[in-house]
Amino acid sequence: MKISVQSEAFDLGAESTAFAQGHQDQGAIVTFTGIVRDNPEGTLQKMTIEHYPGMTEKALSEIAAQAVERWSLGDALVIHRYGDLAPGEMIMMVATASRHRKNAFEAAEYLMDYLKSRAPFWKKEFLKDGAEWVDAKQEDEDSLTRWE
Amino acid sequence: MKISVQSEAFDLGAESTAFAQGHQDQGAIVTFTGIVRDNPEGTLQKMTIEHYPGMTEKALSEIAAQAVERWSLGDALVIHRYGDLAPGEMIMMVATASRHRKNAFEAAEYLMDYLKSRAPFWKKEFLKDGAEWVDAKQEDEDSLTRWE
Amino acid sequence: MVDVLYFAWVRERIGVPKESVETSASTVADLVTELSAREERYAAAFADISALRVAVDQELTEFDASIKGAREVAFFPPMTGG
Amino acid sequence: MVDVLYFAWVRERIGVPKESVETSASTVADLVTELSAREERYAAAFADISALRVAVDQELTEFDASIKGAREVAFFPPMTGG
Repeated sequence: MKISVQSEAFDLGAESTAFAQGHQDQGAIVTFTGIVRDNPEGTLQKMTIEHYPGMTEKALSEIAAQAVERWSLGDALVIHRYGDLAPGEMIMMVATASRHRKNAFEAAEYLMDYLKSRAPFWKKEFLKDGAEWVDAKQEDEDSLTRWE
Repeated sequence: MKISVQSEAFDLGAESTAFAQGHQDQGAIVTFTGIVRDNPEGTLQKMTIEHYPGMTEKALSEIAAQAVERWSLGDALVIHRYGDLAPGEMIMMVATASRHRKNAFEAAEYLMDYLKSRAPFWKKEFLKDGAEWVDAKQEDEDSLTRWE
Repeated sequence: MVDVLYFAWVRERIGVPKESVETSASTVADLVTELSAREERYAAAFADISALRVAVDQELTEFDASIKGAREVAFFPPMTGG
Repeated sequence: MVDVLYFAWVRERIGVPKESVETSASTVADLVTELSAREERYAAAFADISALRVAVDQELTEFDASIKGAREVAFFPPMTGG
Protein backbone atom coordinates (compact mmCIF):
# COMPACT_ATOMS: atom_id res chain seq x y z
CA MET A 1 0.00 0.00 0.00
CA LYS A 2 1.37 3.39 -0.99
CA ILE A 3 -0.11 6.40 0.79
CA SER A 4 1.34 9.82 0.06
CA VAL A 5 0.25 13.26 1.23
CA GLN A 6 2.41 15.74 -0.62
CA SER A 7 2.57 19.32 -1.87
CA GLU A 8 4.55 18.41 -5.03
CA ALA A 9 2.91 17.38 -8.26
CA PHE A 10 2.83 13.65 -8.99
CA ASP A 11 3.33 11.88 -12.31
CA LEU A 12 0.09 10.04 -13.10
CA GLY A 13 1.76 8.06 -15.88
CA ALA A 14 4.72 6.94 -13.80
CA GLU A 15 2.53 6.12 -10.79
CA SER A 16 0.04 4.15 -12.91
CA THR A 17 2.78 2.18 -14.65
CA ALA A 18 4.64 1.38 -11.43
CA PHE A 19 1.41 0.32 -9.72
CA ALA A 20 0.33 -1.92 -12.60
CA GLN A 21 3.79 -3.49 -12.99
CA GLY A 22 3.83 -4.36 -9.34
CA HIS A 23 0.57 -6.30 -9.70
CA GLN A 24 0.74 -8.37 -12.84
CA ASP A 25 -0.89 -11.25 -10.97
CA GLN A 26 -4.05 -9.23 -10.34
CA GLY A 27 -5.62 -8.85 -13.79
CA ALA A 28 -7.57 -5.64 -13.15
CA ILE A 29 -6.22 -2.18 -12.35
CA VAL A 30 -8.50 0.84 -11.84
CA THR A 31 -7.25 4.38 -11.35
CA PHE A 32 -9.12 7.58 -10.52
CA THR A 33 -7.52 10.99 -10.97
CA GLY A 34 -8.97 14.28 -9.76
CA ILE A 35 -8.10 17.49 -11.60
CA VAL A 36 -8.65 21.11 -10.47
CA ARG A 37 -11.47 22.27 -12.67
CA ASP A 38 -12.07 25.92 -13.45
CA ASN A 39 -15.60 27.19 -12.80
CA PRO A 40 -17.97 27.87 -15.73
CA GLU A 41 -17.17 31.60 -15.49
CA GLY A 42 -13.43 30.91 -15.83
CA THR A 43 -12.61 32.97 -12.74
CA LEU A 44 -10.65 30.42 -10.69
CA GLN A 45 -7.13 31.72 -10.00
CA LYS A 46 -5.99 28.86 -7.78
CA MET A 47 -7.19 26.32 -5.27
CA THR A 48 -5.53 25.89 -1.89
CA ILE A 49 -5.87 22.60 -0.07
CA GLU A 50 -5.40 22.57 3.69
CA HIS A 51 -5.03 19.32 5.60
CA TYR A 52 -4.44 17.98 9.08
CA PRO A 53 -0.86 16.66 9.17
CA GLY A 54 -0.68 13.39 11.09
CA MET A 55 -4.40 12.66 10.95
CA THR A 56 -4.47 12.78 7.14
CA GLU A 57 -1.91 9.99 6.67
CA LYS A 58 -3.68 7.93 9.35
CA ALA A 59 -7.13 8.42 7.80
CA LEU A 60 -5.91 7.57 4.28
CA SER A 61 -4.08 4.46 5.51
CA GLU A 62 -7.18 3.26 7.36
CA ILE A 63 -9.49 3.86 4.39
CA ALA A 64 -7.08 2.07 2.03
CA ALA A 65 -6.62 -0.87 4.43
CA GLN A 66 -10.40 -1.22 4.74
CA ALA A 67 -10.76 -1.28 0.95
CA VAL A 68 -8.00 -3.91 0.58
CA GLU A 69 -9.69 -6.09 3.22
CA ARG A 70 -13.27 -5.69 2.01
CA TRP A 71 -12.58 -6.34 -1.69
CA SER A 72 -9.60 -8.71 -1.25
CA LEU A 73 -7.45 -6.33 -3.27
CA GLY A 74 -3.90 -7.12 -4.28
CA ASP A 75 -3.04 -3.53 -3.41
CA ALA A 76 -4.26 0.06 -3.20
CA LEU A 77 -2.59 3.43 -3.69
CA VAL A 78 -3.64 6.91 -2.57
CA ILE A 79 -1.79 10.13 -3.43
CA HIS A 80 -3.31 13.44 -2.32
CA ARG A 81 -1.76 16.87 -2.67
CA TYR A 82 -2.10 19.92 -0.43
CA GLY A 83 -1.09 23.55 -0.86
CA ASP A 84 -1.66 25.72 -3.94
CA LEU A 85 -2.91 24.19 -7.18
CA ALA A 86 -3.67 25.91 -10.49
CA PRO A 87 -6.65 24.97 -12.69
CA GLY A 88 -5.74 21.88 -14.71
CA GLU A 89 -3.37 20.46 -12.08
CA MET A 90 -3.94 17.00 -10.67
CA ILE A 91 -5.15 17.02 -7.06
CA MET A 92 -5.08 13.34 -6.23
CA MET A 93 -5.23 9.80 -7.51
CA VAL A 94 -6.22 6.40 -6.21
CA ALA A 95 -5.46 3.01 -7.75
CA THR A 96 -6.72 -0.47 -6.96
CA ALA A 97 -5.49 -3.88 -8.11
CA SER A 98 -7.75 -6.91 -8.02
CA ARG A 99 -8.22 -10.28 -9.70
CA HIS A 100 -11.73 -9.17 -10.69
CA ARG A 101 -12.76 -5.95 -12.40
CA LYS A 102 -15.90 -5.41 -10.30
CA ASN A 103 -13.86 -5.44 -7.10
CA ALA A 104 -11.29 -3.05 -8.53
CA PHE A 105 -14.03 -0.62 -9.62
CA GLU A 106 -16.04 -0.83 -6.39
CA ALA A 107 -13.00 -0.41 -4.16
CA ALA A 108 -11.87 2.66 -6.13
CA GLU A 109 -15.33 4.21 -5.80
CA TYR A 110 -15.34 3.43 -2.08
CA LEU A 111 -11.94 5.10 -1.66
CA MET A 112 -13.18 8.18 -3.51
CA ASP A 113 -16.43 8.42 -1.55
CA TYR A 114 -14.52 8.21 1.74
CA LEU A 115 -11.81 10.62 0.64
CA LYS A 116 -14.42 13.20 -0.34
CA SER A 117 -16.11 13.35 3.06
CA ARG A 118 -13.93 11.64 5.66
CA ALA A 119 -10.30 12.53 4.95
CA PRO A 120 -9.24 15.81 6.61
CA PHE A 121 -8.77 18.03 3.57
CA TRP A 122 -10.40 21.40 2.96
CA LYS A 123 -10.46 23.24 -0.35
CA LYS A 124 -10.44 27.00 -0.73
CA GLU A 125 -11.05 28.57 -4.11
CA PHE A 126 -9.40 31.87 -4.98
CA LEU A 127 -11.58 33.60 -7.56
CA LYS A 128 -11.04 36.88 -9.39
CA ASP A 129 -13.38 38.58 -6.92
CA GLY A 130 -12.43 36.91 -3.65
CA ALA A 131 -11.79 33.60 -1.90
CA GLU A 132 -14.18 31.05 -0.49
CA TRP A 133 -14.06 27.69 1.21
CA VAL A 134 -15.68 24.95 -0.84
CA ASP A 135 -18.84 23.67 0.82
CA ALA A 136 -19.21 19.95 1.44
CA LYS A 137 -21.89 18.48 -0.84
CA GLN A 138 -24.86 16.60 0.57
CA GLU A 139 -24.61 14.24 -2.41
CA ASP A 140 -21.07 13.28 -1.33
CA GLU A 141 -22.32 12.54 2.17
CA ASP A 142 -25.22 10.52 0.71
CA SER A 143 -22.79 8.47 -1.41
CA LEU A 144 -21.35 6.98 1.77
CA THR A 145 -24.62 5.23 2.67
CA ARG A 146 -24.00 2.83 -0.22
CA TRP A 147 -21.11 1.25 1.70
CA GLU A 148 -22.81 0.71 5.06
CA MET B 1 -12.23 9.65 -28.85
CA LYS B 2 -9.22 7.43 -29.34
CA ILE B 3 -9.91 3.85 -30.39
CA SER B 4 -6.97 1.59 -31.13
CA VAL B 5 -6.85 -2.11 -31.98
CA GLN B 6 -3.20 -3.06 -32.09
CA SER B 7 -0.79 -5.95 -31.69
CA GLU B 8 1.98 -3.80 -30.14
CA ALA B 9 2.22 -3.13 -26.43
CA PHE B 10 0.90 0.24 -25.24
CA ASP B 11 2.37 2.51 -22.57
CA LEU B 12 -0.25 2.81 -19.81
CA GLY B 13 1.61 5.71 -18.21
CA ALA B 14 1.96 7.72 -21.42
CA GLU B 15 -1.62 7.01 -22.48
CA SER B 16 -3.02 7.97 -19.05
CA THR B 17 -1.02 11.19 -18.91
CA ALA B 18 -1.91 12.23 -22.46
CA PHE B 19 -5.60 11.48 -21.86
CA ALA B 20 -5.71 13.41 -18.56
CA GLN B 21 -3.80 16.38 -19.98
CA GLY B 22 -6.23 16.63 -22.84
CA HIS B 23 -9.14 16.93 -20.40
CA GLN B 24 -8.17 19.31 -17.65
CA ASP B 25 -11.64 20.84 -17.79
CA GLN B 26 -13.27 17.56 -16.80
CA GLY B 27 -12.26 17.03 -13.18
CA ALA B 28 -12.53 13.24 -13.07
CA ILE B 29 -10.51 10.65 -15.01
CA VAL B 30 -11.03 6.90 -14.57
CA THR B 31 -8.85 4.26 -16.20
CA PHE B 32 -9.18 0.50 -16.29
CA THR B 33 -6.32 -1.74 -17.36
CA GLY B 34 -6.53 -5.48 -17.99
CA ILE B 35 -3.46 -7.65 -17.48
CA VAL B 36 -2.87 -11.25 -18.65
CA ARG B 37 -3.04 -13.21 -15.42
CA ASP B 38 -1.37 -16.56 -15.01
CA ASN B 39 -3.62 -19.36 -13.71
CA PRO B 40 -3.29 -20.56 -10.10
CA GLU B 41 -1.17 -23.53 -11.29
CA GLY B 42 1.28 -21.21 -13.06
CA THR B 43 1.01 -23.13 -16.33
CA LEU B 44 0.04 -20.32 -18.71
CA GLN B 45 2.65 -20.00 -21.46
CA LYS B 46 0.90 -17.31 -23.49
CA MET B 47 -2.48 -15.97 -24.45
CA THR B 48 -3.46 -15.37 -28.06
CA ILE B 49 -6.19 -12.89 -28.84
CA GLU B 50 -8.02 -13.22 -32.16
CA HIS B 51 -10.28 -10.46 -33.42
CA TYR B 52 -12.46 -9.55 -36.39
CA PRO B 53 -10.62 -6.79 -38.28
CA GLY B 54 -13.03 -4.14 -39.44
CA MET B 55 -15.85 -5.12 -37.13
CA THR B 56 -13.69 -4.67 -34.01
CA GLU B 57 -12.89 -1.01 -34.68
CA LYS B 58 -16.54 -0.37 -35.53
CA ALA B 59 -17.84 -2.12 -32.39
CA LEU B 60 -15.38 -0.29 -30.10
CA SER B 61 -16.20 3.09 -31.67
CA GLU B 62 -19.92 2.49 -31.23
CA ILE B 63 -19.58 1.37 -27.60
CA ALA B 64 -17.37 4.38 -26.78
CA ALA B 65 -19.70 6.81 -28.55
CA GLN B 66 -22.66 5.38 -26.60
CA ALA B 67 -20.78 5.86 -23.32
CA VAL B 68 -19.84 9.46 -24.20
CA GLU B 69 -23.47 10.23 -25.05
CA ARG B 70 -25.09 8.46 -22.09
CA TRP B 71 -22.80 9.90 -19.39
CA SER B 72 -22.05 13.26 -21.08
CA LEU B 73 -18.35 12.43 -21.03
CA GLY B 74 -15.69 14.86 -22.10
CA ASP B 75 -13.97 11.94 -23.84
CA ALA B 76 -13.34 8.20 -23.86
CA LEU B 77 -10.41 6.03 -24.91
CA VAL B 78 -10.21 2.32 -25.74
CA ILE B 79 -7.01 0.44 -26.57
CA HIS B 80 -7.20 -3.32 -27.12
CA ARG B 81 -4.41 -5.62 -28.23
CA TYR B 82 -4.57 -8.78 -30.31
CA GLY B 83 -2.00 -11.47 -31.07
CA ASP B 84 0.32 -13.18 -28.59
CA LEU B 85 0.60 -11.90 -25.02
CA ALA B 86 2.72 -13.26 -22.18
CA PRO B 87 1.50 -13.42 -18.56
CA GLY B 88 1.90 -9.98 -16.98
CA GLU B 89 1.41 -8.10 -20.23
CA MET B 90 -1.33 -5.50 -20.53
CA ILE B 91 -4.21 -6.58 -22.78
CA MET B 92 -6.27 -3.44 -22.94
CA MET B 93 -7.22 -0.18 -21.29
CA VAL B 94 -10.16 2.17 -21.25
CA ALA B 95 -10.26 5.74 -19.93
CA THR B 96 -13.15 8.13 -19.33
CA ALA B 97 -13.16 11.86 -18.58
CA SER B 98 -16.12 13.52 -16.92
CA ARG B 99 -17.01 16.52 -14.80
CA HIS B 100 -18.37 14.13 -12.17
CA ARG B 101 -16.69 11.09 -10.69
CA LYS B 102 -19.80 8.88 -10.68
CA ASN B 103 -20.22 9.35 -14.42
CA ALA B 104 -16.56 8.60 -15.07
CA PHE B 105 -16.76 5.38 -13.01
CA GLU B 106 -20.08 4.19 -14.45
CA ALA B 107 -19.05 4.85 -18.03
CA ALA B 108 -15.78 2.94 -17.54
CA GLU B 109 -17.69 -0.02 -16.07
CA TYR B 110 -20.14 0.11 -18.97
CA LEU B 111 -17.28 0.09 -21.50
CA MET B 112 -15.72 -2.90 -19.76
CA ASP B 113 -18.98 -4.85 -19.54
CA TYR B 114 -19.61 -4.31 -23.24
CA LEU B 115 -16.03 -5.07 -24.26
CA LYS B 116 -16.12 -8.36 -22.36
CA SER B 117 -19.16 -9.76 -24.18
CA ARG B 118 -19.89 -7.66 -27.28
CA ALA B 119 -16.59 -6.71 -28.88
CA PRO B 120 -15.35 -9.39 -31.33
CA PHE B 121 -12.31 -10.69 -29.45
CA TRP B 122 -11.58 -14.30 -28.54
CA LYS B 123 -8.92 -15.46 -26.11
CA LYS B 124 -7.02 -18.71 -26.37
CA GLU B 125 -4.81 -19.86 -23.53
CA PHE B 126 -1.70 -21.91 -24.25
CA LEU B 127 -0.97 -23.99 -21.18
CA LYS B 128 1.90 -26.38 -20.51
CA ASP B 129 -0.33 -29.31 -21.45
CA GLY B 130 -2.30 -27.88 -24.37
CA ALA B 131 -4.32 -24.95 -25.65
CA GLU B 132 -7.93 -24.00 -25.06
CA TRP B 133 -10.31 -21.23 -26.00
CA VAL B 134 -11.49 -19.22 -23.00
CA ASP B 135 -15.20 -19.75 -22.36
CA ALA B 136 -17.45 -16.73 -22.09
CA LYS B 137 -18.67 -16.29 -18.51
CA GLN B 138 -22.35 -16.16 -17.68
CA GLU B 139 -21.56 -13.51 -15.06
CA ASP B 140 -20.14 -11.25 -17.80
CA GLU B 141 -23.32 -11.68 -19.82
CA ASP B 142 -25.38 -10.97 -16.68
CA SER B 143 -23.42 -7.75 -16.04
CA LEU B 144 -24.90 -6.28 -19.22
CA THR B 145 -28.45 -6.32 -17.82
CA ARG B 146 -27.45 -3.49 -15.48
CA TRP B 147 -27.25 -1.11 -18.43
CA GLU B 148 -30.57 -1.89 -20.12
CA MET C 1 -21.95 -14.78 -53.48
CA VAL C 2 -21.32 -13.91 -49.90
CA ASP C 3 -18.08 -13.93 -47.89
CA VAL C 4 -18.39 -16.23 -44.89
CA LEU C 5 -15.93 -15.70 -42.03
CA TYR C 6 -15.16 -17.96 -39.09
CA PHE C 7 -13.38 -17.07 -35.85
CA ALA C 8 -11.86 -18.87 -32.86
CA TRP C 9 -12.83 -22.55 -32.54
CA VAL C 10 -15.38 -22.24 -35.36
CA ARG C 11 -12.52 -21.29 -37.67
CA GLU C 12 -10.41 -24.17 -36.38
CA ARG C 13 -13.24 -26.68 -36.82
CA ILE C 14 -14.13 -25.54 -40.34
CA GLY C 15 -10.49 -25.21 -41.29
CA VAL C 16 -10.55 -21.86 -43.09
CA PRO C 17 -10.87 -18.29 -41.83
CA LYS C 18 -12.89 -17.10 -44.82
CA GLU C 19 -14.53 -18.40 -47.98
CA SER C 20 -16.81 -17.16 -50.72
CA VAL C 21 -20.06 -19.07 -50.81
CA GLU C 22 -22.56 -19.34 -53.67
CA THR C 23 -25.90 -19.37 -51.92
CA SER C 24 -29.54 -18.54 -52.40
CA ALA C 25 -30.22 -18.64 -48.63
CA SER C 26 -32.35 -15.76 -47.45
CA THR C 27 -31.54 -15.93 -43.73
CA VAL C 28 -28.54 -16.83 -41.58
CA ALA C 29 -30.36 -19.98 -40.47
CA ASP C 30 -30.90 -21.03 -44.10
CA LEU C 31 -27.19 -20.53 -44.79
CA VAL C 32 -26.31 -22.67 -41.76
CA THR C 33 -28.60 -25.43 -43.05
CA GLU C 34 -27.01 -25.24 -46.53
CA LEU C 35 -23.44 -25.34 -45.19
CA SER C 36 -24.21 -28.15 -42.72
CA ALA C 37 -25.57 -30.29 -45.58
CA ARG C 38 -22.32 -29.88 -47.52
CA GLU C 39 -19.69 -31.47 -45.35
CA GLU C 40 -19.27 -33.01 -41.94
CA ARG C 41 -16.92 -30.21 -40.69
CA TYR C 42 -19.74 -27.66 -41.16
CA ALA C 43 -22.31 -29.92 -39.53
CA ALA C 44 -19.93 -30.33 -36.57
CA ALA C 45 -19.28 -26.60 -36.22
CA PHE C 46 -22.96 -25.71 -36.48
CA ALA C 47 -24.28 -28.64 -34.39
CA ASP C 48 -25.31 -26.34 -31.54
CA ILE C 49 -26.03 -22.85 -32.81
CA SER C 50 -27.01 -21.72 -29.30
CA ALA C 51 -23.22 -21.81 -28.67
CA LEU C 52 -22.59 -19.50 -31.63
CA ARG C 53 -22.98 -15.84 -32.46
CA VAL C 54 -23.39 -14.31 -35.88
CA ALA C 55 -22.65 -10.95 -37.48
CA VAL C 56 -24.03 -9.82 -40.84
CA ASP C 57 -21.99 -7.07 -42.45
CA GLN C 58 -20.10 -6.63 -39.17
CA GLU C 59 -23.21 -6.08 -37.04
CA LEU C 60 -24.20 -8.63 -34.39
CA THR C 61 -27.56 -10.12 -35.20
CA GLU C 62 -29.77 -13.20 -34.78
CA PHE C 63 -29.92 -16.42 -36.78
CA ASP C 64 -33.27 -15.48 -38.28
CA ALA C 65 -31.81 -12.28 -39.76
CA SER C 66 -31.92 -11.74 -43.52
CA ILE C 67 -28.72 -12.05 -45.55
CA LYS C 68 -30.24 -10.67 -48.75
CA GLY C 69 -27.68 -8.30 -50.26
CA ALA C 70 -25.19 -8.95 -47.42
CA ARG C 71 -21.49 -8.78 -48.26
CA GLU C 72 -20.24 -10.83 -45.31
CA VAL C 73 -21.57 -13.21 -42.70
CA ALA C 74 -19.37 -14.18 -39.73
CA PHE C 75 -19.78 -17.06 -37.29
CA PHE C 76 -17.98 -17.25 -33.94
CA PRO C 77 -18.35 -18.31 -30.31
CA PRO C 78 -19.45 -15.80 -27.62
CA MET C 79 -16.88 -13.05 -27.39
CA THR C 80 -14.27 -12.89 -24.64
CA GLY C 81 -12.73 -9.44 -24.89
CA GLY C 82 -11.51 -7.09 -22.20
CA MET D 1 -3.64 20.95 29.13
CA VAL D 2 -4.84 19.93 25.72
CA ASP D 3 -3.76 21.08 22.26
CA VAL D 4 -6.69 22.52 20.36
CA LEU D 5 -6.38 22.73 16.55
CA TYR D 6 -8.53 24.63 14.07
CA PHE D 7 -8.74 24.15 10.32
CA ALA D 8 -10.18 25.96 7.31
CA TRP D 9 -12.69 28.74 8.15
CA VAL D 10 -12.72 27.75 11.82
CA ARG D 11 -8.98 28.54 11.93
CA GLU D 12 -9.56 31.83 10.12
CA ARG D 13 -12.38 32.85 12.46
CA ILE D 14 -10.49 31.98 15.63
CA GLY D 15 -7.28 33.45 14.29
CA VAL D 16 -4.80 30.73 15.28
CA PRO D 17 -4.15 27.23 13.90
CA LYS D 18 -3.32 25.75 17.28
CA GLU D 19 -3.23 26.64 20.97
CA SER D 20 -2.69 24.92 24.30
CA VAL D 21 -5.76 25.18 26.50
CA GLU D 22 -5.98 24.75 30.26
CA THR D 23 -9.29 23.01 30.76
CA SER D 24 -11.18 20.72 33.10
CA ALA D 25 -13.84 19.96 30.47
CA SER D 26 -14.70 16.28 30.28
CA THR D 27 -16.31 16.23 26.83
CA VAL D 28 -15.86 18.04 23.53
CA ALA D 29 -19.16 19.85 24.15
CA ASP D 30 -17.93 21.08 27.54
CA LEU D 31 -14.76 22.39 25.91
CA VAL D 32 -16.84 24.22 23.29
CA THR D 33 -18.91 25.83 26.04
CA GLU D 34 -15.77 26.89 27.91
CA LEU D 35 -14.11 28.38 24.85
CA SER D 36 -17.29 30.13 23.68
CA ALA D 37 -17.56 31.85 27.08
CA ARG D 38 -14.03 33.22 26.75
CA GLU D 39 -14.15 35.48 23.74
CA GLU D 40 -16.48 36.51 20.96
CA ARG D 41 -14.31 34.91 18.24
CA TYR D 42 -14.85 31.48 19.81
CA ALA D 43 -18.57 32.09 20.30
CA ALA D 44 -18.78 33.07 16.62
CA ALA D 45 -16.85 30.03 15.41
CA PHE D 46 -18.86 27.63 17.57
CA ALA D 47 -22.27 29.30 17.05
CA ASP D 48 -23.57 26.36 14.98
CA ILE D 49 -21.80 23.16 15.89
CA SER D 50 -23.95 21.18 13.45
CA ALA D 51 -21.73 22.86 10.80
CA LEU D 52 -18.60 21.54 12.49
CA ARG D 53 -16.75 18.26 12.83
CA VAL D 54 -14.40 17.24 15.63
CA ALA D 55 -11.48 14.85 15.98
CA VAL D 56 -10.03 13.75 19.32
CA ASP D 57 -6.46 12.48 19.05
CA GLN D 58 -6.84 12.43 15.26
CA GLU D 59 -9.96 10.24 15.20
CA LEU D 60 -13.27 11.65 13.99
CA THR D 61 -15.80 11.59 16.82
CA GLU D 62 -18.95 13.25 18.17
CA PHE D 63 -19.35 16.33 20.34
CA ASP D 64 -20.42 14.23 23.34
CA ALA D 65 -17.13 12.28 23.23
CA SER D 66 -14.83 12.33 26.25
CA ILE D 67 -11.60 14.33 26.10
CA LYS D 68 -10.21 12.92 29.37
CA GLY D 69 -6.54 12.20 28.78
CA ALA D 70 -6.73 13.45 25.18
CA ARG D 71 -3.60 15.09 23.71
CA GLU D 72 -5.33 16.99 20.95
CA VAL D 73 -8.80 18.10 19.92
CA ALA D 74 -9.39 19.50 16.43
CA PHE D 75 -12.35 21.50 15.11
CA PHE D 76 -13.08 21.96 11.43
CA PRO D 77 -15.86 22.19 8.84
CA PRO D 78 -17.05 19.09 6.92
CA MET D 79 -14.17 17.76 4.84
CA THR D 80 -13.87 18.38 1.11
CA GLY D 81 -11.11 16.05 -0.07
CA GLY D 82 -10.74 14.11 -3.29
